[in-house]
Amino acid sequence: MADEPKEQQAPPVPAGDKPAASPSPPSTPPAKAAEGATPAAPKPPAPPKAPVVLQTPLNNELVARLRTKFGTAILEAIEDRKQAIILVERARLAEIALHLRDEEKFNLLTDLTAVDWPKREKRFDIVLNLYSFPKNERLRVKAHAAEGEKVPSVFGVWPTANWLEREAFDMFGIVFSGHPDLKRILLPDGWQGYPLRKDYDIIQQDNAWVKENLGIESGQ
Amino acid sequence: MARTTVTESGEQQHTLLGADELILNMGPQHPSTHGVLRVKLKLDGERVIGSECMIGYLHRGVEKIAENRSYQQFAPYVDRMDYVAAVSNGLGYCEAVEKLLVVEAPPRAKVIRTILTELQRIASHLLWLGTHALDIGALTPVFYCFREREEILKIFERYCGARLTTHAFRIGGLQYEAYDTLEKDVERFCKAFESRIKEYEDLLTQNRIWVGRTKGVGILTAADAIALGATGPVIRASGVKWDIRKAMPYAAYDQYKFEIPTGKTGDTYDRYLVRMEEMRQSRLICLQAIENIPSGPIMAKVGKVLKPPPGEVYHSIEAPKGELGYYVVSDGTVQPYRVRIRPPSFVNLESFDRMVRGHLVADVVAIIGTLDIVLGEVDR
Amino acid sequence: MLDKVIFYFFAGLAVISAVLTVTRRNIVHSAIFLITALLATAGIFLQLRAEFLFIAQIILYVGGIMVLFIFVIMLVNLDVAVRQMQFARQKWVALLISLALAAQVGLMFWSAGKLPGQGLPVSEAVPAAQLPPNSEEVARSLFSSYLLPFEIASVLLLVAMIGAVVMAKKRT
Amino acid sequence: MQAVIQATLDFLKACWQPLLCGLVIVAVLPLIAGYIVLVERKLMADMQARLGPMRVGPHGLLQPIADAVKLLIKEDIIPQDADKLVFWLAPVLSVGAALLSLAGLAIGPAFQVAKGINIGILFVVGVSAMGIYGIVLGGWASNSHYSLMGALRSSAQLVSYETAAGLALVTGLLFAGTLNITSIVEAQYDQGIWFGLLAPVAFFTYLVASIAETNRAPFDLPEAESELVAGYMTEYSGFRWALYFLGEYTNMIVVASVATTLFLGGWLRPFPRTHWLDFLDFLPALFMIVVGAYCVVRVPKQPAKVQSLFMLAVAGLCFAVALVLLAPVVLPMFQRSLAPVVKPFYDGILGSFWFLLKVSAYIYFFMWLRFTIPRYRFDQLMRLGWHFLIPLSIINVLVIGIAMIVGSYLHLAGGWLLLTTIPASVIALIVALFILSIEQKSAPPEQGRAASDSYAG
Repeated sequence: MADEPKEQQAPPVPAGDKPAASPSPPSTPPAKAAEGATPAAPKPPAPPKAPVVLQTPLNNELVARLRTKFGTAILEAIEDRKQAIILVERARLAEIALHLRDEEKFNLLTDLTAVDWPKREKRFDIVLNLYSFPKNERLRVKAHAAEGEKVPSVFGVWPTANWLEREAFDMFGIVFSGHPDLKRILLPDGWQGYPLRKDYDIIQQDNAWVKENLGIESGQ
Repeated sequence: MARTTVTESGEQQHTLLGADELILNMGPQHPSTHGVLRVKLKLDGERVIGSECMIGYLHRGVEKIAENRSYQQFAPYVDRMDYVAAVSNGLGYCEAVEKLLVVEAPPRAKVIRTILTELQRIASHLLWLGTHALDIGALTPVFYCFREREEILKIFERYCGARLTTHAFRIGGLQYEAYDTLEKDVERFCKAFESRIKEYEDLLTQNRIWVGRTKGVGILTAADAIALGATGPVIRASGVKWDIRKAMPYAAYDQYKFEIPTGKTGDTYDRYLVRMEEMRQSRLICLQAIENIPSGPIMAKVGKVLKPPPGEVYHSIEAPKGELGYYVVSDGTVQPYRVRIRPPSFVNLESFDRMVRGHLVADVVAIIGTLDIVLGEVDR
Repeated sequence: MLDKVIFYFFAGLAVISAVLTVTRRNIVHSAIFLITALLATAGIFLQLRAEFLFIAQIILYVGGIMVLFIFVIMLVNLDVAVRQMQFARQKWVALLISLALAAQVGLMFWSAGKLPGQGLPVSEAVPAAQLPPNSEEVARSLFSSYLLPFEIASVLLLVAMIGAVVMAKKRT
Repeated sequence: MQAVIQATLDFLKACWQPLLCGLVIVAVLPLIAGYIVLVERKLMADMQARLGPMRVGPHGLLQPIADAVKLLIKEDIIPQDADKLVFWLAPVLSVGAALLSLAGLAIGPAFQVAKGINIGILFVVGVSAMGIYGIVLGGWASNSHYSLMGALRSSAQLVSYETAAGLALVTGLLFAGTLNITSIVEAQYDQGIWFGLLAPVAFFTYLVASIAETNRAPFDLPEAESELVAGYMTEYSGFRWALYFLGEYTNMIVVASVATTLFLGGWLRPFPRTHWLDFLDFLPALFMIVVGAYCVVRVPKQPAKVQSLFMLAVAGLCFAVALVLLAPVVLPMFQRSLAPVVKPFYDGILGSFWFLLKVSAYIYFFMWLRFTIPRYRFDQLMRLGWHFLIPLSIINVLVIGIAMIVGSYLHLAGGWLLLTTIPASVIALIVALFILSIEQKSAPPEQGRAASDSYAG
């Protein structure tokens, strides 16, 4: 699946040094990636090309256009396994999204989700997977958000973000400002905590429930 | 009919006949909400003026489970999402992890995957057709559809021993070699299926009542469909000619010729026609694929313990319901750091409110049916 | 003897249901008792060997009009209707009218008692088999001696129907 | 006291026959209805490439009894907020009206509970229409949205289609000139042709309207299980639910019987006065013989001895019945003097055979439709009723009336009346279709438009 048939070679990353020194995948240096790959193949000699460069800086026309338009709001642009990823400033997410939809024709918001990196300063990655019908290519837009920071909703750009943002709120507790009806979607309204956070303990939740509802100590 | 318009004839009539809008709760236990979907309908008489889907009754926290299992261990779980198209789910997951590992399945595995996935698409569409027709009141097609679906499930059973939650594929290829008569079975099914599909069309396509019940019902324009993120047959029926199998080919789809059926108005009838045509096209793909299954290994060289290099990948396939995407993040350990599943049913269900407004209660049922949702996937 | 039993059964049923119709607060119950009253009246018609009237009563009133009544009742928000005052301000008028009616009925009974045969113009009972077929008789008299009233009535109904259509059309 | 007993005895003496008939009907009908359900399930299974009930008794033959027992011993649930009195009353009304209307029907010249009532067919139609109260009140009393919507749909539907059905009956009655059921059939004998053939459009209208009146597919909206769960009977269970079911199937029998009587010649065989068709009199016996022979053929193929014996017993029974059926037809051939003696049997046996055959065919048609086509939507149903069926039946009454007058001027009778009534029917159909097409043209385009006021029709 050749998602983004883009010109590969690019000069070193011009702008945006890594925002946080944490094990965030986009910020992982290529060397580290190679380290990670080697233990995967100890027994079979399968992946022979030892230093596979999986993440490379991305610097195509799209990124260039975005940089001229938004300047420092585009924090980083890389390519991971040939998939384009750009990291944008959280506060300007909606604005950039609108631009991407109207000017760059990324008219389909395929998916909106989040990833939790609790050790990082800004623990959440908001991940938008975009697709462009005219160009037939995908783009992943990311933004970092710390706990309690509000993320501008892209509901106004893609109405489909309605449920997707609600799900992100449900699972991560990320608040989207400007969302019309931000409430839990999959979990019951009275649910405690946000299950997909890394520090969310299933057992603990279960014990608490048993204690509250059955009045006994859970045996787990 | 009672309505809240205040007429000149006075307040008296207003308070008496101006029955307020009725809140009708459909589901989670209702014969035609296809599982445990709950819809709160705001009605004026029998006309829907608003709706709200309440989902999550089947939520199992699949994404959380993924973070506590190894890559291979998680594979059977994805079968339980869209349980009427388990093979497609497995294909998407396996390919996503393969991409993350930067390996590729051998050609033979790819072709067999394609055959099984297309059969699964037919099976899924058959189930949709049967239940959809049943919702609209046609009692008979559902049994015909199950008859054919049974044939497909038998092929799955012979291939991997399971019928519903098959776990047919493995990361890196296949575990089982195709059994001896697979080609023959598939061919026999495809040959018979052509006349069978005509049988369904005889029952429905030209039927005045069927046309009356589906034409002009639940219209979703192309612009709306894109804005609401609809994918799969739903968006194709709205006139967007887009199929991931063509746009970004995976498995062995680039080797086969097939058409992407599209509709014009995006109503329920168009979605019906699109899915019917898709079944025909799937049949053609199967026939092309069994003609030439390359020989060779069925498993790429992947280790017993999978430790993908850190990084992330988004891979999506054209599942029977629409775009099924897997966004997998690896931190270099044996367990995925995060698996996000982009469920087609969930996103397609978002269009429900747009489609249902202004229609009658009877149409609600037709629209739920035409969206072809599986609650296991909506709720995950 | 049997005739009398049947008559008093139906008559009693009709009266009791009629009373219950106006006293029940639940409007659907009222409707049910009204239906019962109509059916009891139909029964009396049948006993008088007026089968056509009997079935006309059932088909038109019970099968048609009352179904529409109930249909409308169900569309009405019942809770509102129950809470409303049902006998509003017309108590005295109603009392006056019913007293007048009672006086009239009493007068009739009183004066009828003086007439031969207690005033009831009943000739000798004819065996059922010898009676002319009732529906044919009704048809004959309707379409011969009472043709004009019959036609006037149909024109009236037609006007009502057209009026209803016009009113319904206006709203949309 | 003495007088009361005397009066009661007199009453019983005068009316023992209808009372007995009524008792038999009430006692036997649930069983018949149960077996109609079984037949329906078997037919449905056959059309849907499966077997249907097979477990209870041979080929599921005892299934209805098992179902009945199950329903009788089920817990009787009354919703807390239901109107208890009405909730109790409703199913009884439904089944009561249906059973009562059977009283007016004549299965053969000899079998009629209320003999010779001169409002015959009106009685049947009027009383069976009262069954609607069971549905409406039951739906209202359940205090559930689904039930209420089912009830509303039902009453709107019944009122609409009753009109069309009534007008269709009027057309038939124009030929008969009487309301008495026996006389209607006799009129068809005199004409030598069924009224259904003389007025095909009226028959068609009645057919459609009767499906709607009995709430059968494709007009089964009041109980559309995919939309309203079970419509008016959503909250009913156990025996009360069974009563509804019984009422519904009895109603099917009633409308089928009315159609048979008025349009399909009642207990007359096809073309009753065409003598070269006399061999049709052997048909009932022949039918039984064929069934018996089939059973005998199947005997060796039975897997168990018990089943073989059962089949043989069935075959024997069939032959015995065939003999009984044959007797009234064959005996007069040898002994002319016996003819008046066997006449009642002849009429009774052959008459009820033909009558039941026609009723079964009618019900079979209902079932066939149900398995084949989807369900109408409410506004479509109303449009079909008000914009097509009612204009059609009104025009049909008019033109058939004219055709009859013309026929009487030309001294046409019997089959010759077809010369005037068939063109008349065609005219009625064309005009109605024309009205429908005008209506559709003037209606605003369907797309995106909310279906307007569905109950207003």
